[in-house]
Amino acid sequence: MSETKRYEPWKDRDMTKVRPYGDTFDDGMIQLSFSIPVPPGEEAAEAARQLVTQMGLHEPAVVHQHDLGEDFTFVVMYAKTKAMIDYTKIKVAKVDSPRMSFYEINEYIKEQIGRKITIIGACTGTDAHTVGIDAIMNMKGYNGEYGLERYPMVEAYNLGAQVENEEMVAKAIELNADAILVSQVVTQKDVHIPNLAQLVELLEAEGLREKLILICGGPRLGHELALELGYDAGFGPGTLAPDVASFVVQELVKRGLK
Amino acid sequence: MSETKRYEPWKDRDMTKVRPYGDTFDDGMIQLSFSIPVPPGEEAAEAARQLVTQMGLHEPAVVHQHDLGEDFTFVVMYAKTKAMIDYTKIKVAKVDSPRMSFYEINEYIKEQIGRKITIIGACTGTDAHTVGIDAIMNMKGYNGEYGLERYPMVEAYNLGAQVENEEMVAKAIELNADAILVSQVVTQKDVHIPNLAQLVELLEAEGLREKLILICGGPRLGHELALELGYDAGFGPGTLAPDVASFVVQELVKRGLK
Amino acid sequence: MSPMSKLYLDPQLIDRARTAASDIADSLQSFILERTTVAVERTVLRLYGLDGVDADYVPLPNVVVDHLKEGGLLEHGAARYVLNAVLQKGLSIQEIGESVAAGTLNLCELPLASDDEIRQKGLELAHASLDLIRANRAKRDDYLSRLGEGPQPYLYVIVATGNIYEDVVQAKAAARQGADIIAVIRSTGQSLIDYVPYGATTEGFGGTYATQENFKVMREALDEVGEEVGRYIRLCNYCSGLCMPEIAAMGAIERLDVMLNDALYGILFRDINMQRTMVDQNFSRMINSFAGVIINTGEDNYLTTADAVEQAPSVLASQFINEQLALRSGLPEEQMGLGHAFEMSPELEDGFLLELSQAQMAREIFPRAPLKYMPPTKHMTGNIFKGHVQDTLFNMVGVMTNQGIQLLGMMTEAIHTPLIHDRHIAIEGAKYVFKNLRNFGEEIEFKRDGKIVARAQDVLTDAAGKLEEIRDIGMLEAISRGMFADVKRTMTGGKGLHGVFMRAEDYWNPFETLLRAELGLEAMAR
Amino acid sequence: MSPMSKLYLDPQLIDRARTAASDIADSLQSFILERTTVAVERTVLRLYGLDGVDADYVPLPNVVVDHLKEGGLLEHGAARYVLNAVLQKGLSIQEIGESVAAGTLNLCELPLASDDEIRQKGLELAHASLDLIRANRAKRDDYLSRLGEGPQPYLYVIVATGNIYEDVVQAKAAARQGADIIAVIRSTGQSLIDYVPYGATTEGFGGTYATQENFKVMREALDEVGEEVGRYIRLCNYCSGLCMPEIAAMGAIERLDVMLNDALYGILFRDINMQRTMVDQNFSRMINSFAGVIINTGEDNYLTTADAVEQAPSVLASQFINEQLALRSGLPEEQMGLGHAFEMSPELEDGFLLELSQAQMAREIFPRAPLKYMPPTKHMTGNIFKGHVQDTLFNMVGVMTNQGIQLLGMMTEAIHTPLIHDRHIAIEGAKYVFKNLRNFGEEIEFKRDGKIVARAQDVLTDAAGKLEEIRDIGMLEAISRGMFADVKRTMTGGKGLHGVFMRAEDYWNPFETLLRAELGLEAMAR
Ligand code: B12
Ligand code: B12
Ligand SMILES: Cc1ncc(COP(=O)(O)O)c(C=O)c1O
Ligand SMILES: Cc1ncc(COP(=O)(O)O)c(C=O)c1O
Repeated sequence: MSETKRYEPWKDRDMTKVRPYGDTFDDGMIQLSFSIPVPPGEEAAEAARQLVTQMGLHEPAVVHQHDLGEDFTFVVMYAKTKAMIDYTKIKVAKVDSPRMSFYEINEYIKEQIGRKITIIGACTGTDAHTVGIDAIMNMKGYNGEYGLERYPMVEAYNLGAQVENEEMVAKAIELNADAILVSQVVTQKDVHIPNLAQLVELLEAEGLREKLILICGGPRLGHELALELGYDAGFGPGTLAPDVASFVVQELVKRGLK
Repeated sequence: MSETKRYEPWKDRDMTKVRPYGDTFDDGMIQLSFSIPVPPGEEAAEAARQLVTQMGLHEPAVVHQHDLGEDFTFVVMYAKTKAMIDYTKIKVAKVDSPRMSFYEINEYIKEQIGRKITIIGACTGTDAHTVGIDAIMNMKGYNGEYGLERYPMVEAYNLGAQVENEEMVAKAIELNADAILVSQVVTQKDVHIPNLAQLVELLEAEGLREKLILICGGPRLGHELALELGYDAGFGPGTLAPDVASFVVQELVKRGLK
Repeated sequence: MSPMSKLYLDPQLIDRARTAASDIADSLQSFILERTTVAVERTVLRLYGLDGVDADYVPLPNVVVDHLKEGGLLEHGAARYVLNAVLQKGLSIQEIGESVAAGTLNLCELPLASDDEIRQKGLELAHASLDLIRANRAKRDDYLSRLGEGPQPYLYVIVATGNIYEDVVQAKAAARQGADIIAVIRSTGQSLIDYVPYGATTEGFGGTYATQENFKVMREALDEVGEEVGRYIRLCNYCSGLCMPEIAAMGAIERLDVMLNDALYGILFRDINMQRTMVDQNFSRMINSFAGVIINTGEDNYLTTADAVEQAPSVLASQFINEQLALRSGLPEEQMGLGHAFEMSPELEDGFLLELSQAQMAREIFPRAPLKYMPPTKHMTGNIFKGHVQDTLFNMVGVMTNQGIQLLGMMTEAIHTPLIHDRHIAIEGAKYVFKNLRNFGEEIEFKRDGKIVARAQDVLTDAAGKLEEIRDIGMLEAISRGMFADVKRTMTGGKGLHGVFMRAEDYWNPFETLLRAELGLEAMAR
Repeated sequence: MSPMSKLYLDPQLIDRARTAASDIADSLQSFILERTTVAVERTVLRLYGLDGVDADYVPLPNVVVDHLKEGGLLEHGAARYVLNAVLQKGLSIQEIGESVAAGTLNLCELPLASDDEIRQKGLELAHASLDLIRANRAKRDDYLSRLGEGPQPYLYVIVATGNIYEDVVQAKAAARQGADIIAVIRSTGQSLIDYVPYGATTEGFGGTYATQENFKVMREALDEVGEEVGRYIRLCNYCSGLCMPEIAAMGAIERLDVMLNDALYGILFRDINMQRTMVDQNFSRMINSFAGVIINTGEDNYLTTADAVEQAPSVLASQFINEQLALRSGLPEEQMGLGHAFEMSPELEDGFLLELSQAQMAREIFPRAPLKYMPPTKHMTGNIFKGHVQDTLFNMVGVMTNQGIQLLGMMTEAIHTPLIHDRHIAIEGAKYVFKNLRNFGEEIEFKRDGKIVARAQDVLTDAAGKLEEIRDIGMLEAISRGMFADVKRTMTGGKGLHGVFMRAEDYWNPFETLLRAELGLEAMAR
């Protein structure tokens, strides 16, 4: 009943073999929930089990099912995965310019660029969620950090919501912008993807793309996706003005766009 | 912007191709949550994404992560599966004897067996959860259905909790039982499996296995598992006395064990 | 003995606030009555039955109104010229619209029949339209008495697949799961287009276009499922944005039951010109009143951009103003779903007390209004488990304070528009809380010198002060100063100003005339 | 002005109930004081420092006690013979145990030293042991004053991997997540074995064996993490089952802070013989008292087999009895974690009101006890989302009624022992509710003629009646009649009766003697 051999895999973890953990180290335990377009019953449970088995999960347990009406069934499941990843090999694209403070950024601009820089921002397309871009740009800022409008060395223009890409480009030209900030919050049916892509195309068509820093952000956006779409950086939830400004100013210098 | 072609796959469903559904029919949307033995951060999110990608899920989104301490990270994810099953091919092993009522069961015993039958039940091994077996056996029953002790044509013996398999077998011999009901509620580290299997072995060793109906039940048990373990039937959550009794009496007759 | 007011609110202070709001509404009302808009005029045509689109998919009401606008006639009211054509040409209004679209008829050039003749025809046809709406209303009453309805707070959920047919399947499932009200959320962008899309639509983002055909499709589906579940299922949509009154008309015709309908929302959150939308709102609310539609106002939204603790007084002030404006459109209190929300940070110590105070205060100040109570949204995160707890606390406050309409919070609020089971999980949670705490609100009293009572009194005091300040500077100026939701908008800024016209001396809108009479607005004067 | 009792409970009725319980306890106490058990005697040896196992893994305390039992000497108390051997052989107690195990020493055959000598030696050694426990207590106090602790209700979670080392990693994570108390759940079956397993263990089912080494391993881990999180983390285990007082001793030695400790639980739910466990309990509670350990009683369990609405009076009656029994073991109210639970069906209309009433009643009747409040378990299902709502309502009642120890409900209660993140989700939810409603309880009053008040009064009245009935028939008879939790047990049924002995005239238990003095029990007489 009792054995005292000390096998403690959680202490010296093999980070090349990482899998989920619930109760017994390496058990692969996972919680799932989803709906299937079949009526409730034992067959529905079996359908759910077969589905997760196809995902390579074993010991699938349907711990709950509920009739959603219209021949749909909701299930809650627990199951175990054999999947395993090598954590030591993980590379995440990250914004790598060091983060500076409000004060440092303004000093940096003065010293390295020697003039005020211009940043325009907006929530584009049909998206009207301004709280995110406001958090970055508005005077009063967010979570205790001033927004770009407060930065003495930054001319910040917040164009607001539902701004068309064409208008963005026109404004960038008019104001001779150093950087464009685009916010996208509505992502249903991936509506943000073509919208973000179109802006890159328009900027390229105007020969502007290389002349400014192009940044996007939003709760379902990340740096990786931004790079894929042809942006210089992408920022997700919890971003603060200095995160963005640090990147912009260092990138301007790095790219010789002073 | 608007098109009126009526494509309504949810109406004439192709039941040979069933996959999860959240927002857009056939989107394969699934919610998951689990913990991984790595510290929180962007690498943890990527680790989680890679894990579910290994499960064949695509568009994995880590919508939440939380530091659990001790270098563990909890994640909540949404992702889409391409898995798809053929619902028309699903076969579930089910207790197939028709369910009779209290009155019908007693009549059936009188007419088809012609004597009182004896059923013993218990929660075995180190398991002390009697509520389930009580629900089936006790006088007052459960959810408005009398328990077996109330059945005039059944001699029911509820042996209670933590009954050893040896004791079960001894009682079965002593009382000349027609059926044995075993409840197993604790299933951590699959402790119920060897315990259930051992009873079958003991009964076989005594040459009793074929002479009685052997049934198990419990919240994490089902008919399929019961059959695998060598039981005649298995009953899960929500079982009521008539479900079990209907099976027992019909099986007794079917197997000629009158 | 329990006090009249659980919060010991001072009735005189409430009166003061209400009086200020009434004055604000009066002065707005004079402003409104001097103007009309393209949307109001299109609405008149829609109420006369004009429907359909031209070859370029431009809706005929737009075609005709633009035609009159070009002819410089709109300030007299579109009705006169269309009815004149009916008299002159012996065509139906639909045929007139089609002819204008085809370029075969120029309304501006037709000789005018006598005013009497026109007015007689106009009222006759308008009566017929109103009868149809009256019949819809009777049909709803009939359903309600035959099938009944869920207890209050009504469970309100949204569908938002973008495809009306897919919305139907999700809506029917929701009704079976226990929903009382189904709101079909609109696609992003619709509120800023100056026409109503046509026909059934299957592609929207974050919502489905509001079209008359979509209304019809969903209404039928809900009637069907309502019969099956033995409960009338209310249908909700949005009459806000640049087509406010048109959507009200469409809703009246298709028997919608609830409409989001608030000019302030459009001004602050869609940057719609304030003159335009105030005028539009007035007429839209008259239609909603007559159709027996419950309106939902948008004060809850203030708390998505501004802080919920700080902005509580401005929410209350706005509710007072919305109440007075609604009364001036003939809307009875029983149809005023004034909006408010549970939007304080979950990190707040004793935040629940403040939320409870706020909700109870709204309940007491607007005792007959079916208050629309919005769930936590801003402080929801991807943590669905914590989110479900936030929604549970919200549901508790809802049932403890007898809210009328409980917009159910979704645990996935920060992630996506609701999946088919997100609604189920939300409904199940709400039903459980509503039943398990059914009479809890009645069972408890608040300490007279406690935080809950003090908070309500503070908020009311501030709101009254704010209202008096607004009365002094005027509503439109107050908005320009950012007094609502921290957002500033100007008199001439925003979308849609080009669609506003000063009414000419002889301006005539037969539906306005009839509805004023029907709604007893002629008699109403403070 | 707020009333003394929010529930307007009648103090005289409370007194009546308490008096009946006191009489019941008195008569049980006379019964108890006439007896000893194998477990009590083993405990004496453990307190004297006897530890370790023989070649067959039988713990030395068992070896020695069985040896004396066979020699027919146990009714005189094991201490005498072991101390005699110390005097006669000049060996340590540990060496004596080892010699007995090796078969090289027969305690029954040694000539007896004088009673005076034996007693003197016995008290001397016992004092040394008690000093050790006293030092542990001081160390706890020191930690508490240096690190502090979480606010009440304490967040109590279980770990139950079956492997003590894996329990450690889960426990440390839980502490970092915010847990205040970590309970290491025992493996199924341990409570029915008549010895305490030895050493660190890594295989248990539904829990981990309670062993002294396991206690030590976990204590060290929690001290370590406590320093890091800046909060003393309490350790809880189970001193119930056939080794009740032994585990109390082990806990006192290893500085456990909380112990489940209730004879009634063993009788009703483990079918342990009532004579055996009542006697065991008495001694175990004296040890817990002295060690400053908070005990948790098991009334909550009644509601897992019986209906929570119906059985409320029997829960309360049992709490009264447990309180009186605890007092007779010298346990101060501050260490009485009387158990109760949130176990009504979620389908009940106004069930929340009844739960709140129940919890508030317990709070008022036992004002100084750190009540242990159990979460919904019976009515939890595989529906983790609804379960999370159930737990949220439970947490609300907990904070509203100032419970002392909140056993956190897990959304996966019906599925498995908690996964590493199940605890996190539970802690996060509880912390949110506790903070968001921190002062809600103080802010509200209950209607005097309402359901909440009426319910509490009914339950108290019934409990008082029940207690008077039990006083008449006797506690043991009451149990035989199934008056608790619908379970019937007989005087001579159940496990462990063979381990009960009538004390001989000259029975002597030096620890009992010292503890009675320490705990002021000599003076105590009603
Ligand atoms: C507030 C809000 C609104 C307000 C917006 C008010 C306003 N002026 O912004 C109102 C009420 C008007 C509104 C309306 C709608 N909303 Co809305 N709304 C929200 C809500 C509750 C909060 C969003 C928010 O303000 N977050 C706080 C900010 C600070 O966070 P953030 O946006 O993530 O921004 C941070 C980072 O992402 C980053 N960031 C963001 N942008 C950028 C840009 C750059 C360049 C950088 C560097 C960084 C950056 O920095 C910010 C600060 O850290 C969310 C739900 C939720 N809890 O997330 C739904 C939500 C976003 N809305 C949604 C929808 C569908 C709508 C509607 C379409 C519904 C409808 N049909 O009526 C409408 C229409 C809006 C439209 N046309 O776009 C959906 C989107 C679903 C999806 N994934 O596609 C959500 C998720 C709700 C839901 N579950 O349905 N909404
Ligand atoms: C009540 C309860 C207890 C009570 C039991 C009282 C008693 N006399 O039964 C008490 C408090 C004593 C208890 C103790 C423990 N419990 Co317990 N307990 C539960 C609880 C809350 C409810 C179980 C229950 O009564 N369900 C109601 C009955 C009616 O349902 P049922 O058992 O599923 O039975 C139905 C069907 O399954 C079927 N059925 C069941 N058996 C049979 C047999 C046959 C032949 C047939 C036909 C049908 C059938 O019919 C029944 C009626 O429909 C569950 C959690 C939960 N909500 O499920 C945990 C739970 C079962 N307990 C658990 C544990 C770990 C324990 C302990 C080991 C913890 C500890 N270390 O202290 C102890 C030790 C018990 C032991 N030695 O076995 C775990 C098991 C985890 C796992 N999957 O392995 C659970 C799931 C809680 C958890 N999440 O940790 N427990
Ligand atoms: C009053 C009101 N109108 C309209 C809407 C929706 O606006 P739109 O359709 O313009 O996105 C809302 C938002 O929920 C609202 O509160
Ligand atoms: C008082 C008490 N003792 C002991 C236990 C656990 O018992 P065992 O370890 O015997 O399973 C419980 C159950 O939670 C309890 O409430």
